[in-house]
Amino acid sequence: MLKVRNLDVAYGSLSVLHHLSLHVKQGEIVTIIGANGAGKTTLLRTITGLLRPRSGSIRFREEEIGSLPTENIVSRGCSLVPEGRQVFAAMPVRENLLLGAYVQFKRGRREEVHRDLERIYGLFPVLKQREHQLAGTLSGGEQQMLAIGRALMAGPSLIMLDEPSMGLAPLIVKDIFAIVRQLGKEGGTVLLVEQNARSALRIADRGYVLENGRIVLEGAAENLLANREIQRAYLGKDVDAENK
Amino acid sequence: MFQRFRHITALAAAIAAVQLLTAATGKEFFLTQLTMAGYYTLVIIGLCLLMGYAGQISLGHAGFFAIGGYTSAVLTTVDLSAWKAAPAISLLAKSGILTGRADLYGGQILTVHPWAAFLCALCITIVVAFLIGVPVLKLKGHYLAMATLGFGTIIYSVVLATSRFGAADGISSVPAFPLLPGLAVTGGSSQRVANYYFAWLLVTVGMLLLINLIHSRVGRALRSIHGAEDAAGAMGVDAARYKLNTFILSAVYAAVAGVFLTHYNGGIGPSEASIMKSVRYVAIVAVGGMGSLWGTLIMSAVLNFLSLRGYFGTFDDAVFGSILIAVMLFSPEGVLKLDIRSLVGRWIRTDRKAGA
Amino acid sequence: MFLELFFQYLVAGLTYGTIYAVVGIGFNIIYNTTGIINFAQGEFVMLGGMTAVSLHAFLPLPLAIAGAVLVTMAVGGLIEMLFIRWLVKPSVLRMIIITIGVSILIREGALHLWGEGIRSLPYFTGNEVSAIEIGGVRVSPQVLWALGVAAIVVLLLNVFFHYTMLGREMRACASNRDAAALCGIPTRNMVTLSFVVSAGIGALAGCVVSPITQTQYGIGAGLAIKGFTVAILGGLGNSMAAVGAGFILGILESFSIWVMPTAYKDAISITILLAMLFARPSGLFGNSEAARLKEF
Amino acid sequence: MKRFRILAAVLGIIAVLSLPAFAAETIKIGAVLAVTGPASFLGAPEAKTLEMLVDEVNAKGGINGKKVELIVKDTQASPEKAVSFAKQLIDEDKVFAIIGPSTSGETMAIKNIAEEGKTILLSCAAAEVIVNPVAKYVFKVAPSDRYAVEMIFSQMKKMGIAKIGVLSSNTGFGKAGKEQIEKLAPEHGIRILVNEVYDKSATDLTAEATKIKAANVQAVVNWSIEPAQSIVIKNIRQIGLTIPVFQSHGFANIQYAKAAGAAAEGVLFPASRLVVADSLPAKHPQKAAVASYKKAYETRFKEDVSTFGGHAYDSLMILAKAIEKAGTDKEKVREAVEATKGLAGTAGVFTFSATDHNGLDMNAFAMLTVRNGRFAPAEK
Repeated sequence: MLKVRNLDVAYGSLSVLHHLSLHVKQGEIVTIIGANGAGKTTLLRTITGLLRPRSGSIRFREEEIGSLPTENIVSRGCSLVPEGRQVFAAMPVRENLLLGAYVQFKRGRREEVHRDLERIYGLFPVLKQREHQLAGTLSGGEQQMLAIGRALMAGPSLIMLDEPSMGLAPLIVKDIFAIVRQLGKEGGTVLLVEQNARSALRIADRGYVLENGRIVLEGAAENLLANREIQRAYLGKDVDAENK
Repeated sequence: MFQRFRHITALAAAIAAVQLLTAATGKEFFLTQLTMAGYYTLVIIGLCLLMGYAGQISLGHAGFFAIGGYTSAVLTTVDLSAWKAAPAISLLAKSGILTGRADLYGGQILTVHPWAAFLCALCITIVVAFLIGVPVLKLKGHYLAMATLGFGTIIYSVVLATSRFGAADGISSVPAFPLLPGLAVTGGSSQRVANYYFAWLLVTVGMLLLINLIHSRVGRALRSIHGAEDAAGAMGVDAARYKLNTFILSAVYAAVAGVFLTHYNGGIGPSEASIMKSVRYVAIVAVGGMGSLWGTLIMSAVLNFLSLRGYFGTFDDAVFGSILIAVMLFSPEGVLKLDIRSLVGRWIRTDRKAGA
Repeated sequence: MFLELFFQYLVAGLTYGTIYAVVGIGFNIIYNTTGIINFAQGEFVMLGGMTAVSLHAFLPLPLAIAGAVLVTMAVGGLIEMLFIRWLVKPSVLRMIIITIGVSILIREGALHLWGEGIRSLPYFTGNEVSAIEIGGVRVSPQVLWALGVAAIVVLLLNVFFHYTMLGREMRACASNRDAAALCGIPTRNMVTLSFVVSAGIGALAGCVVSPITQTQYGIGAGLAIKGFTVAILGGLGNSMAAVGAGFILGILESFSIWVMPTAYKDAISITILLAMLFARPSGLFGNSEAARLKEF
Repeated sequence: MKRFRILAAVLGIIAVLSLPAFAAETIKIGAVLAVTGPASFLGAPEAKTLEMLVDEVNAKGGINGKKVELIVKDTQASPEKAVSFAKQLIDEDKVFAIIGPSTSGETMAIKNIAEEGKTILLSCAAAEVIVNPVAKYVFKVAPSDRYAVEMIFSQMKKMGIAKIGVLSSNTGFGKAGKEQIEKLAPEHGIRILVNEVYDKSATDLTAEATKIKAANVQAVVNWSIEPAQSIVIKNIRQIGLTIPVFQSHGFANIQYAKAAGAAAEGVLFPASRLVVADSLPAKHPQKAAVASYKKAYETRFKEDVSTFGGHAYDSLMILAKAIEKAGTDKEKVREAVEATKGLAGTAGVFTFSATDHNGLDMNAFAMLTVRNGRFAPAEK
């Protein structure tokens, strides 16, 4: 479904991603783990057209999207839940969700939008309760749910999540990952970028490890979980966190 | 380390070369406009420090130019001979602060000596810049732009409303400013070459000062303020104080230019205090490159010279606007950073993107 | 007599305020979607007035105004497409300077197109001397027209931004451009649209105030400075606040004339406004959160 | 290295610019005018007039067989630009004489420069200080505000007015008029109860009008050249003031009367006879000058003639006559200008002398009013 080949991205003269290649197949949950500053967010922003690659190709459903503007990429079915949620703070929850459905409205699928809305409310009952509350007044976890809901409203065939667990309480993180897993079960394709490597690998089919802008390891999620080096470098902290 | 002195030397050489060239081609009258352009350049490099290095915009810098110019103009033209008998005045006259001279029509008048007026102008500028700077520099972004614009508006309307400042007519018959025996800042053609060198000497000294400042500890502090104020604060840089000092310094540059240009022109008018003038200063800094003192200096010299010579006739503003847009579109880092290849490439890419 | 005078000055202040407010509103629309202050806003006002006068030579007034609004909207859209649209992540200061350049070009263009002469539209109702008298206080009907149009524009804008999909999309752009793009919203079109809308509002403002202020090629800069002032003072991004700040500035000016020499009007009103700004650095009606978000 | 290249390029540009322009046996006349900017109401018609006249003169073979070369410099009403241009014209173009500037402030800024450069300056601005005290090379062709003010005051006397309100704009024109009003009012037994200066770009003046209303004056005098002068009479009438309104000679441009519409009716103002050229009796000395200028200007530029363009006309005519008489020696021409007698121009009949470099008297003005949207003599 998504094929990234030899991607190079730079901010000015500072090169961030080097010859990066990865792919996501239909119906997979793929996770990219890596430390702060490894280039995870840059990668997702480049795939969605918020950043321009210097070279390399990004193909989504067999179509080159590397030079398309963000809105066209989104309308082709590739959605991103951005880092730090980025909800429209001054608007009510419902409006946030409806804005997420922009591409659906444009296709004239009014009916589906309302069906999707009900589905999101089913997925995140708390959003239904807070339907008319301003998004900025929600708690962090609720905002994350809203951001995911908003991305789902576009009816994407691939949903990418950028650090959905960041800054959230462990209990809520659990909820969020449960939701992601459920999305996978329903046949959705997910690309999940996480620092919280253990939780991410537990729900993923495959994983990539990103270090300093390069993919250093890839493989089935269970293999990665069992990999010693990964355990040492990325999972140690998690163990402590989960024992708490 | 020595690179900056190489640049200063190059500037000095260029200044001399221009003079020799004009002398060789018999076009010495160009020096008149070059001198005036030099004074405006002094304002603009000061503003460049404030905008490019401390990251603070000022849409009211013409106000400081006017404070300098008007203070000097008023003090050196108001005739105090009627109060000659008053003890305070006679004391000042004896101490050399006041000076007698003949006016244009042969009458004898008693006015403040230009040097005293100059010091006075500096003091007023520093005080005003301090009083304005303290509250204004707490603001950011558009609010800062608005507040400095407001300051400029106040100065402009005060100048325009006060008959002591000549209201709309401004002040004329400002005397020469004696520098050394036989050398004075004045518009007379006999002193043209000397005045050209004096104006550009001020610019050179001003540059030297700024360059040293930028490369000093203060300069690093300024850059960190520009980068991120909160971070600078965390690093122990007293951002507010540095900003204020920079603001005052750039105000002083403007005021010094105002004083000398007023003596050179023999007068000053309210147009020197107008908002459009401030906007022009900001625009030239932007065209020259916000973080580039040299680019700013060159653009200021060229644009002011061309404008003062009236090369563009009634299209002066239109040409200026076009240059402004062109530079901002194609070389936002200033003219010195223009990179044609990447530019063309970018345009083609954008076109393709739009077409897709 | 005192009360009568008081209200007469108040009416004068409202007249000034209305003029400033209708210009200030335009600033907010572009600010809202792009985070930039468009200094060519005053030129939209001028263009609207001048075009309407030219069209009125052979069209009835309502059609001339509609035509002028459309022409100016086209100019606004064109400016965005030519000068702003294709820039990759321009800084705010760069865009501001571009708009200053654009304003100079429009002004010069108008000078060479229309000359330096003054024009004005006829009064919508009555003529140059007619006034409506309420208890000894007299007000020109055109002032009421301008007030009415300002009120309707603010109302329509509020409805547009809060109750239409397009309006919400523009607000989404304003609140977070990346997030809006991630919703599939074509953000660059929204920016173009904001230029079109604010050009239209500027032109409409130019038409309704034209009988009061008259129109000349250079009128834009002065209006832009006042409009910018009230847009900032109200608290950027809020049209209602701009109207409020417009009235405050107008009334301040008017009452300063009552007690002080007129010549110092600007100095006095701006000094008071600056004092207010220092006390509330995010604008009179703005919240400090919003002010901190947008910077150069 | 790059910077050296740029410096070199700059030097190169300067070198190219310094190439000599083609020289021919012409009479060079410089014009320093505010063609654009805030005083374009003055400068634009002045520049157009000069352009038209020089074409005319050259079509007839020039002055004494020499073509006239006109160099117009646009100051945008900035004194510093006027200074730069005046020096340029004198030092570099070696012009024979300078016409302009349009405003008093600019004229005062370059008065010294003309004196030092021994170049005739024919200012189109009105302020008394330009020629008082007299500077040898500086003349002015615009009638002094003093005569306009006296004319207004004598009209007031006839109407029994003793308490007035004064409004003026913050321009050189407004300031000069205000000063004359303040100076002459006591001599005419007139008291000024309100004396306000408004901004030249004012868009509404209701508050100023209210201040006038509150003062219970018998008449208002407004002194400006900007569009604000039409706005102010509208505002005065709108708030219900019915007292007589006097305007300065700056009102003598029909576009202001048109802009003020019904409010302009009955406004009284002194103006040169140019604006009522059509109704001037055939035997009037100025008839020929004003009629031909008005016709030529209005045919060529398709706009109404204004007295300011007339000042440029008068300047060039005075200069041309003097050159015809005295040849191309600057000093002799200066003397010839000073010796001009009984020359009928658009602003009046000029008679200069060593002590009078304005050459006009109160006769330059006639009291006009607006009747049915047209200028007409105040008394029938």
